[in-house]
Amino acid sequence: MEFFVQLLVNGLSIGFLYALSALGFVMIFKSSSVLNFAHGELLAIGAFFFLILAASAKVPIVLCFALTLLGCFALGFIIERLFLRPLIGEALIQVIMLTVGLAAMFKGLMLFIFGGNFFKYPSFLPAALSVTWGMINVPSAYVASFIIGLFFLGLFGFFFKYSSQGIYMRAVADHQTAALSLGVHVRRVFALSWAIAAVVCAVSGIVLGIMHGVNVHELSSIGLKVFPVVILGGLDSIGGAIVGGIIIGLLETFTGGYISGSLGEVIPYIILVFILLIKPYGLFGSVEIERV
Amino acid sequence: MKAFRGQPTIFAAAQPDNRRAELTVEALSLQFGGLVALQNINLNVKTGELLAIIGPNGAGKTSLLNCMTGYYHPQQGRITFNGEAITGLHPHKITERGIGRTFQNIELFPGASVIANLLLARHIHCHYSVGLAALFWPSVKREEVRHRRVVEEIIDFLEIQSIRKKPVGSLPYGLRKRVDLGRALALEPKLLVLDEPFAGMTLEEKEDIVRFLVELNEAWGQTMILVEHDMSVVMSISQRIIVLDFGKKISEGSPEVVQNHPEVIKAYLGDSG
Amino acid sequence: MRKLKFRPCGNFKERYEQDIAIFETDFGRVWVWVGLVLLLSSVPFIAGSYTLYIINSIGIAAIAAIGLNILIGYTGQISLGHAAFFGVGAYAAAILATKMGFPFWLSVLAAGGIAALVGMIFGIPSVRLKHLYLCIATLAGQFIIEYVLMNWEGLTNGPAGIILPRATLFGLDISGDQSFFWVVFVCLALMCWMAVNLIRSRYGRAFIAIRDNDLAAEGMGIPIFRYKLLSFGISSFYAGFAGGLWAYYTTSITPEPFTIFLSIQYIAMIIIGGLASIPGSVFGAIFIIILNETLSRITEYIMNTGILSGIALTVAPLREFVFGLAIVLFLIFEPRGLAEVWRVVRSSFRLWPFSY
Amino acid sequence: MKKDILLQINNISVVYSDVIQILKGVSLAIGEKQIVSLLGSNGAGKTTTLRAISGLLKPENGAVTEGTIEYEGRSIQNAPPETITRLGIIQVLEGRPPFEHLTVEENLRVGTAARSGRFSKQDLDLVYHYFPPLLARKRSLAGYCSGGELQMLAIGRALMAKPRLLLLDEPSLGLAPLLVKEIFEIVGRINKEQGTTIVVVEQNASMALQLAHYGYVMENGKIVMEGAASELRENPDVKEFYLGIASSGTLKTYKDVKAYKRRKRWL
Repeated sequence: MEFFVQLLVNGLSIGFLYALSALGFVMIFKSSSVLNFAHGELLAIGAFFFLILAASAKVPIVLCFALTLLGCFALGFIIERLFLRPLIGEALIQVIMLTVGLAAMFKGLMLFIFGGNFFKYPSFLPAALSVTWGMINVPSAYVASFIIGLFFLGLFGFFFKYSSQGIYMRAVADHQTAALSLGVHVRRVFALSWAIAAVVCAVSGIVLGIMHGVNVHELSSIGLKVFPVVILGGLDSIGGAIVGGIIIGLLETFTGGYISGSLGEVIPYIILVFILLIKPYGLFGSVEIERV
Repeated sequence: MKAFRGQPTIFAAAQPDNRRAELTVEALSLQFGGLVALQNINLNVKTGELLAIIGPNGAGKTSLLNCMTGYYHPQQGRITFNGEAITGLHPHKITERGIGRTFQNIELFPGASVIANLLLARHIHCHYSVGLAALFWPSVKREEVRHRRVVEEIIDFLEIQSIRKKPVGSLPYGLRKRVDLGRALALEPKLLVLDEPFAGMTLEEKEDIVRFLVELNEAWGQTMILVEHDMSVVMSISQRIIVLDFGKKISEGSPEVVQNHPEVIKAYLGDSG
Repeated sequence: MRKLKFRPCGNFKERYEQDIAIFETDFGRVWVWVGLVLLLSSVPFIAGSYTLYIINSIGIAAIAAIGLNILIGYTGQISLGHAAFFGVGAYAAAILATKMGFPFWLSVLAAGGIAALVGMIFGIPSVRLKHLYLCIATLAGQFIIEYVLMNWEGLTNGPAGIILPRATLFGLDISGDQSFFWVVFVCLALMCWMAVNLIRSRYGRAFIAIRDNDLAAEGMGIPIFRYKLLSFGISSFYAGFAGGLWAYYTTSITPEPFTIFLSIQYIAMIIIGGLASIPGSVFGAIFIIILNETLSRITEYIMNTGILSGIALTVAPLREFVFGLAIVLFLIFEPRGLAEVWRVVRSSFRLWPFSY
Repeated sequence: MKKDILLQINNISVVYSDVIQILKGVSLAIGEKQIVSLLGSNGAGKTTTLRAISGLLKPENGAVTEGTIEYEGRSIQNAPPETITRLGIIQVLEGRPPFEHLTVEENLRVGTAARSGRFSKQDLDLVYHYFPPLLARKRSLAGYCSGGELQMLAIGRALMAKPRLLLLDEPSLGLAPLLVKEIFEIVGRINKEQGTTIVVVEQNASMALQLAHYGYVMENGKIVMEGAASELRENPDVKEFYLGIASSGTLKTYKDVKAYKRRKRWL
């Protein structure tokens, strides 16, 4: 029983993180229908950025956090500007291939600099954050991930529902030319969505780093796990990303805990194939309507 | 041996049996979500007939065509073609049974040449297998050449010889519509379904297409369903007209009958004419 | 006797047969035959064993890349699991050869067939999926197959791998670099020819139609699902066939190489070579394999000179970075790939010195 | 008849993808607070003309290669749409594409993107005043609206930007005749009450000429005729080719197409 609850807690907090990182993915997909295969690499970049600041430069933690988010925001902008913008108007398949290329590039670069080693952040979370509940202990990192995840999910929900930029972003996703005809700055929206996605990635990268340590391979493979999550939830649904993230997180930890760790790694993908067969647009995804 | 203009061997060679095209639509209803697109539609098409379907935009004409060609699946009713039920079949199955169509928004393959577009439509008439195709067996080659010949006849018939190797995307709108018609003809359909073939054409282009359609219908006995807005075309070439409004059939009959039907005038033609 | 036709200035075709031929002129056909004969008769004797190894790797990669190009370039279905199907082929050949005692040619062919079956299973989601979702399904395929190869120890020996018997054909030992060269390149030439044939038949036209506009394709009587599956099957057959050859060539296989990174390499090959171009796939394979070798040479050199002795420099990250860069640069500057470059070079040559 | 000129197009040519020429020297002038209608068959270049004005050629890979477009004396040809919309020129696209996954009210909010000020309740009320059906559906997703509601939404969205020049592309497309009448009445009211200058591109020539003050007829990328709407309505060629009435006063017939081709005199 205790083991079960512990797994539940682990699964939920991992799931929350998946949901959070899926958010960045959904953001790009919503505004430009691009599947971003460089997602995991963006996670890793965020995590390492924070690592350099916190461990090597010994900047105060709050400042580290702020600087990382700022840096990744700029990075997202630059990526869009440098790589994505020249491809505006090309076929979607080419843009997706481009993110595959970017992924390889970033991963290679980071491996080159940091190697395949594990790094740890200096511990900075107050011990008071950890919750003890009878025999079950929830480490402070998990609690932090939960709080941060909740905060950002709320923030983005609010952003998309009420802020003008958020509404413009959704409008661009629905119909680019119509948005353009009404004066929405479409290129700026694209750049913004990449920038925000990079920030979201950085946040989840940092939290993952706090929980499991920082490692290029690990983080970039988590980036690929975002696919089952978003497919389960529906590619363009924020609520779906959350539910999908939690389901996948739970599945993975329970399979890992009760059956075997390596099966836990692939179980999301096995589930994925079945979902795609039964509900091709996920649980909450919007169905494309085709007309002739 | 080359067929001269106006005598395409594929049309001439078609046996009366192969031209048989009896389509019946019974009590057809179609809904999208809560929206009723078609309501209790009955109609029939006889071999050799040119039937026109008219009605205001959004009256359900294209929906009706999409039901007949398998793109939409009606909730109620049945469609039979030459005695065989085709309700709810996939579009490709219906095409195989001999209903060929053109599209309202021209769904051609823009990067491919005119010839390639027409050859694609010969797909259902190709019978070789993957293995033989990979080896390009002499029989495959013979078949390809035969299809090529058919396609050339259609190109001759539609007078588009000069553009046969051009990518379709580079052609002006009117010519693209003509290629679209050619592609439907390359299917050798028993029943040809045309979705607004005249939309957006200049007067001259319209007259050309009218000539082709009249010739197909009168000289070669091609059965056709025509959905069109241009009243002057519809009234002068069709033998029978069905009028739809808000998903319902409000009138049916010869052009004269329809033209003077009070409900049609009210819903569609308007007072001016 | 028929006159050989060189480059005609104008359209002199008299029969439709000429219009559907692969080569526009006899000149082109002769060139290819001459090239092929020269390649097969000279290279194995000139090249050293290391060069031959690279050339053989290129040949095998090119076969797999052609398969991927049929799927991605012609049918428009993105696949991220090509390396897995390559792996399935390699393992199928190894298992058939060791456990069932199949001869070389049969186990390589069967490897293609088994990979095709597995590929079609992962193509089933394409019934209702558009390309975006589909490429995720193939990603799942990649991970699931990787897992199976690693964990089904009864069949695959797990991480320990399998050692294959020497390859023999008609009683001759062909496992050496030199003799394997002939096998690989005869196969490559055949596979190229078959792919080109497929593309100019009704199947190729149907694939392209599905890529460009599947709704209209259906209206032309093309059963989309069956053709998508067929495309998956053909593509995986090529991958499996190449995998089988590769297993025999390296003589021992483990699950390690068949990762998503290899899948990305194949994608890089066809993007750099040129989507929807059979010669492009071969160019891409040449480019990537040579790049690969050059990079490992460079890192080796740097390691040996000891300039960077303090840093643990490995070739993998550098290679990954350069691949990524190559994909990105080609997509931005020459989206139609090396095949387009080759076309431009060739036509400017042909028209030289009157280049208008 | 023409008052102060708000927009002046001088002899523009538009080319798509560097090769396909759609407009071949089009000139027109649009007077302040007027309704101008642009007639002609599909493919004549009407939509292209609107796109040239609103800057939406670029996404279609088109560009103005010659001539100028002057808006209040300022050249705006080939300016990006972000700039042009901020000058008060808003185009309502053909086919009235909605933002399907946004509610009606959110759709309207997007309309304020081109404006400097924040959106306010009054703007929304103004739109609901002209289009009461939208108020009833303000919380439902635009994807579920009917064709008529979508057209109202599209025009309403444009109104949110407080445009000085409104470009309407085929507002009647796919609408039942009665609805067309209603929409055209509202457009007329907007013109009168808000003083918005309006350019209407229409296939439904009789409707457009009743509404407009002035009209242009386009054919093959050229302007072939212009004049006050009332004059155009009486012109025999316009009657025959655009209103579909033969000189005898009956509908034209295609019975004789094999025999002869009636040519347009101006081609």
